[in-house]
Amino acid sequence: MTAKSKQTDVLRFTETTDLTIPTLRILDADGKLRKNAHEPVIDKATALKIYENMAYIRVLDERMLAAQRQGRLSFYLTCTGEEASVVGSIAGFKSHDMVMSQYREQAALRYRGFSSEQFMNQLLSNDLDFGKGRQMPIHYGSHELNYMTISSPLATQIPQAAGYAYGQKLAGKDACTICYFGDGAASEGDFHAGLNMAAVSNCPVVFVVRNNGYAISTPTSEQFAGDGIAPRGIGYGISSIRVDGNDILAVYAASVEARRLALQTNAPVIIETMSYRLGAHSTSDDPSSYRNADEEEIWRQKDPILRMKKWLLDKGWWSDQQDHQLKTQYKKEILDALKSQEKRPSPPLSDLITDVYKTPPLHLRQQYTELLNHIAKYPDHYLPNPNNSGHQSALTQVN
Amino acid sequence: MTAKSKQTDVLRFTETTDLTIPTLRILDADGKLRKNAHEPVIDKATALKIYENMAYIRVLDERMLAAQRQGRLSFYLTCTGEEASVVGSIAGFKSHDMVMSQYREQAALRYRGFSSEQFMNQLLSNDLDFGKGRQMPIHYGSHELNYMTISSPLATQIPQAAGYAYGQKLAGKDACTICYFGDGAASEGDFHAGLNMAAVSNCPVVFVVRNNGYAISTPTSEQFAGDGIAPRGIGYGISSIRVDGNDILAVYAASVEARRLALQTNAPVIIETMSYRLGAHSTSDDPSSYRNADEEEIWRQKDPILRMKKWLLDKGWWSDQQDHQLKTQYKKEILDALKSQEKRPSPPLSDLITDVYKTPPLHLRQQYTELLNHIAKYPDHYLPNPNNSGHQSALTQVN
Amino acid sequence: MPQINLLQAVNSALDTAMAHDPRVICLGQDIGQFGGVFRATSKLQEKYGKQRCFNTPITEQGIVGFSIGLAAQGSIAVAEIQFADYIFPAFDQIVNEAAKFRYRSGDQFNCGGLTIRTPYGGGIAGGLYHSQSPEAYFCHTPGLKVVIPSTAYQAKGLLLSAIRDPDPVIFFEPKAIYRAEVGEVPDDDYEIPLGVAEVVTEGADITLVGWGAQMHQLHRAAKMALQDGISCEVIDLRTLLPWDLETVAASVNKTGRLIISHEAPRTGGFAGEISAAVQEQCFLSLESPIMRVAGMDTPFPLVFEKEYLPDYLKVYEAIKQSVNF
Amino acid sequence: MPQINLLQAVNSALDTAMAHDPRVICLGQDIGQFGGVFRATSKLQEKYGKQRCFNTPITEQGIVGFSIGLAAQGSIAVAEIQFADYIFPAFDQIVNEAAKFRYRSGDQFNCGGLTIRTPYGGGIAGGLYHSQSPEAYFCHTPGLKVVIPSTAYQAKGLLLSAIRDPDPVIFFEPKAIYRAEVGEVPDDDYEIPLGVAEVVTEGADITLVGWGAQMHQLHRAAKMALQDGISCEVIDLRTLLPWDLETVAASVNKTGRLIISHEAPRTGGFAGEISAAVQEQCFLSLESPIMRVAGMDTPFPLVFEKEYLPDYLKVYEAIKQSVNF
Ligand SMILES: Cc1ncc(C[n+]2csc(CCOP(=O)(O)OP(=O)(O)O)c2C)c(N)n1
Ligand SMILES: Cc1ncc(C[n+]2csc(CCOP(=O)(O)OP(=O)(O)O)c2C)c(N)n1
Ligand SMILES: [Mg+2]
Ligand SMILES: [Mg+2]
Repeated sequence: MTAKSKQTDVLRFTETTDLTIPTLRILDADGKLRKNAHEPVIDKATALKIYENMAYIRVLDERMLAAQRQGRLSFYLTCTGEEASVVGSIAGFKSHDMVMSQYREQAALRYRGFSSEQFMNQLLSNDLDFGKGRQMPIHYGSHELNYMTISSPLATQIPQAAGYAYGQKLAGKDACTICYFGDGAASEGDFHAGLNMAAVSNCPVVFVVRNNGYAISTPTSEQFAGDGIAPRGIGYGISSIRVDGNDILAVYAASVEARRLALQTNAPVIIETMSYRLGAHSTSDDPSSYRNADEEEIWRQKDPILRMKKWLLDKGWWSDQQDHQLKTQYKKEILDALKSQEKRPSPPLSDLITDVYKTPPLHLRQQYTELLNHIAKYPDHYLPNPNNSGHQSALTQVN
Repeated sequence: MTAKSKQTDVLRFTETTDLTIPTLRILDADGKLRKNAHEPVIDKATALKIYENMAYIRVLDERMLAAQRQGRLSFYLTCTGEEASVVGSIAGFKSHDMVMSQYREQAALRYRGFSSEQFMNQLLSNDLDFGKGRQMPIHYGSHELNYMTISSPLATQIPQAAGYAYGQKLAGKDACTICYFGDGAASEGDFHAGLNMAAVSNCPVVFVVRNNGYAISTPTSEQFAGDGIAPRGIGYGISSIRVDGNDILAVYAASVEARRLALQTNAPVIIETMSYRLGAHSTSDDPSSYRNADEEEIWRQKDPILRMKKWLLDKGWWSDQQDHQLKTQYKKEILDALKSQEKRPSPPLSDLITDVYKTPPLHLRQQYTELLNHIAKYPDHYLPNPNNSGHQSALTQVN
Repeated sequence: MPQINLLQAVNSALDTAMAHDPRVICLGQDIGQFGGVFRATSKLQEKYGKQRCFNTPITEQGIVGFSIGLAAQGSIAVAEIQFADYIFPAFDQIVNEAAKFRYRSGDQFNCGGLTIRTPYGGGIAGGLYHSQSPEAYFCHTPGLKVVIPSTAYQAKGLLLSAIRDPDPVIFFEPKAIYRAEVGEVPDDDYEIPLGVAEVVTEGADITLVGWGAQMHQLHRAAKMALQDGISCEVIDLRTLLPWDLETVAASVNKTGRLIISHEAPRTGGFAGEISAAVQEQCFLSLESPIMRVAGMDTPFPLVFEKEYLPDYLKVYEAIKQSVNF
Repeated sequence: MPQINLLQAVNSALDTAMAHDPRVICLGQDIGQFGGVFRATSKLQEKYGKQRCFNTPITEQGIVGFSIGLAAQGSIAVAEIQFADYIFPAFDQIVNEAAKFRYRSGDQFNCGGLTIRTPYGGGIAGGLYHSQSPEAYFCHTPGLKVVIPSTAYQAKGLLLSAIRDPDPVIFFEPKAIYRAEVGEVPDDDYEIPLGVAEVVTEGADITLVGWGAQMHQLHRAAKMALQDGISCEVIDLRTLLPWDLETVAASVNKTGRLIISHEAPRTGGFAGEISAAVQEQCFLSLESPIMRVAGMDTPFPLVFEKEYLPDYLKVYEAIKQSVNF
């Protein structure tokens, strides 16, 4: 049925090697422009905003990891090593574009303006958590910032992002959706469903696949036999690009162009960022049992933040002193926020039954009344401590 | 993380057109060998067996369509136009290879030796139906012939076929699995799951995708935006080939080679057969409301059976007289079988509760006893007529 | 008022919804030009264009996921699943995503604009995969609403309510009576409130509860029982989640007896929930055990469909058994 | 006999099964070298090789579909779903395929060699997606068996039975007590029959029925009640499908009272089925309404997990209510 296919007399199987997708790289390991590479148009303010965001997230991740070890948080998950993949991409979009992410993209949320207090509110499940203390730490979301609340089931956001983008198109908004996911999530059926539907129904959505080499303990070699994720896009009829995920300029340039393409052609675009999950999967994980330290070390040398810093220093847009100041300031900001927000109370008990439906139906109101009566009999036994650190999790041992 | 990918300085999206998979064609429209094409090694007996099977299925489909119109069957579904895709492929395999099919591959079952009576038993849900009258017509299966019982949910057999093949490999059988499905079924999440798992766990399974242009009323242009199914294989790291599905030699040659490759490399292979569903989707469907007759006519001209017949005549392996005789004989064989098998009774009522579990548990035995007691009160109201044509289906109006 | 069948009533509801609100979008397999395998979406693409009524690829998880996204964006998505038997690939999107979307976000986001329509039930010689009644799975899922009409009038009014309801709704259409069930249906827009059962026939001796095509079996059994002098109160649940326990309990407190009937297999079916809840509320009023007349605990069979299904004769026998307890 | 915990007992069962039968294959996310996120498959890859114990891609529908095929071929497939909350993408493969495989083929083919293991339940501050108890969905599915252990001893014996059972089994592991639940477990091979409940404590006044981690709440509540002079008969269902109605009914006929408890949301939960069925069998013996102590009808919350869950205090209050009815 396809008119595109030419006839051949030769019995030959097409192999994976018949399609290789190159990796875009603009900055070399030392933060210098590569020989034939074009520096993307980027003004100083944007460049610094990007850098500052990456630096912020590195500090946040370090501090929260420590806080988790101290028992002040039940769970945490870092973006370490992948900051350029996330910040470089989100910077290519507009603030009215919708973000539908997996869970390792806190840098994108920060880029949109999420405050340290807001991070803490969610991580601590306090009364100011937008999610009303219902989800585990790191399941952020912000309506104001067009950042869809994260859900744990992997890849479910992929077909949803296609639908969201279709709605944006129909509503005539000059906006698209940016959908993040990982190399592991791309194995789910929802990946296939979402990409195919996005392509065939012409949805302006940009899929950013963070190929970071691992899904918990599973290396990509046990996740798929193909050459990463980008070649799959070709099968769906989607324009696809692979970039060095540790090269901020490559990610940024591809993202700006991807957004333009998505909106101009009303079609999905794939960006595969090649990087590495430098830390553990989460605070529940210990990678030493499934990968060796040498491998980690190689990637530690490719730190995307350092690489960008070198470029900024070269450009004269940044100094070591500024750098030091910034990090100190972030550290203080974050620790202050942690301290202040962990004193806040839990959300009200009534939040247990709201938002299941827009209006709580009778049976839920009855169950709530019964609960109140029951708690009244054992007031000491129930209700969270005002100090949320009571919420320690057996998940510290798992995912 | 992928070592295969080269670095590039140039921001360029890879497009669908960067990978085009040609269509293998060996016979031209007149059944002549194409100029540079190699005729696959095929002996006369095999060639005739293939041809006879295609002819048989054409007659079966015509007769059963008529029988359905007469109300003797509740439902039927033809393979018309796609006989070469199915017979050409199955002929490339061994009888101990497992077949896991969709529902339009009755020709493969016949090739394995399913008798006219056995077809009728299933279509009529009589006491000799291997499926014990439980599934709708066309849901064949034969343990003896290594033909997995068909199930209606689309694409579910795809990951199952991968697992089946993995089991064959582990058990050290010199056997593979052949898995059929359609262009529409390839949109299901199970397609993605099955192909990816087959590739990454090295399963000797050959996927034969019948790209026949439609999924019920939905043309492939509304099913996907890419260039058919074969290019998707490249994304999974699977050797893939596209063939003219109306060219018996192309399908056969590709299939023989695919089997060899699958078993030799312990890896999946994809064959996409390009053809056309000449008839309605099923007896519940009327294509005139969604496609025009001209399109059908173009494809009717490409009849794969006729094309093979010309080649056989040219080779001196077949004559028009033999052809006529064969069709008359098949017609009689099939109508005789219909007549004799429709006189047979339904399966015993006890089959209602067997095989839910290997041994019926207590609650099912109790429910059965209750049913018997109930039926005893209203003996005229229950139990199928000995003549199964009573089972008329509102599905005649639907799928 | 015109007499139309249940299928036409569904079509009329979709037409009405699309005409009144440009945000309403219909999507599903073969629902475009073809109008769906049952023709429930007949002419909608012609009227409202390909953007608002379109064919999807064959991926139920994709259809529902896409529709959740659409609804989250602000559209009103009405997704068709071709047969309820094929809703299971979408189970995760429905149960883990749609049902929990508002809750998990603290009401920052919701997909209340989502309605999933799907033909369900037996009686059409469809065997294992064109006959199932999977409503109980969804009734165990907080965050969803589950609605099932039994008449043409209900079909239009309930579907319009479902489409406009601020929560995700699964709307099961009893396909066995798509054409057989005919009644007066206003051309106009009207809604029937969700969550409210309908006492279709008042009675004194025993309460019969059901939904969908099963209502016709209940009515027929009630008529037979009346010949024996047994007066049945027949209740059509209409909404299964959240369901109208008050109406059912009030009836059982009056009659002292209850039979619930559904096509789905007995074990784990929704009759169990109704029985348990009514027993909790009406313990002292009950004069005989609450009974369930349901499908058998097997996959849905083909040749023995008639024997398998809970028909009016089985309900009638249960009525006698309950009354003579 | 060594004292090991429930998790180690699971590991021991898998080890035993793999050692005794080369056809046993374990697969799932991160179960290979890593040994699973809970370490239930620890050392199995090392012992039995990558072919027989391997990581899969992240696709639950693929894992189950692949395992069905494996089982149909003659292998014995033991698939791990990392958390029960993530079993839903596999729902179609489980409910439409595995459950109906033997039936639809007229016993020509079967996938009885399939066992799906998955950690389930709350109590670990896991919120919506690391806490669910989805057993009721599967209990409404003829063709499946559903098994849930509550002790280390049970875990090994039931899992070995499940793996060798000729029907597909879903084996839910109560992860909250993976490590807390410690007991004597034989090193040897042994099986505990499926479909048979265990009367753990005999009693006279009221019957308490539960499974999994909830058993500990029941035992604790029973102890409190005993202080008040109420003697509870505590029954561990162990197999939920097919479940042992006889044992439960015999108990209720003796005690006249019944409480069923589970973590899953109340509406549509499996307690409804038990309540309905027992009520049908024991109507005249019942001295008070059968009660259900269950999770609330919301998604599983994080901060209010303790309030949400049906704990021993809620069970204890229900016991008093039932006895004082
Ligand atoms: C449907 C589903 N299955 C399994 C999990 C458990 N899980 C959480 S994260 C994860 C790995 C995901 O890997 P990847 O997509 O590569 O993202 P990364 O962690 O590398 O950023 C798994 C298996 C889940 N959350 N959802
Ligand atoms: C999971 C599922 N969804 C929907 C259907 C209904 N259905 C039956 S056949 C069919 C079309 C399949 O098209 P294709 O795979 O191209 O096969 P063809 O009929 O063209 O041979 C559909 C949608 C189904 N059987 N299973
Ligand atoms: Mg990853
Ligand atoms: Mg097709």
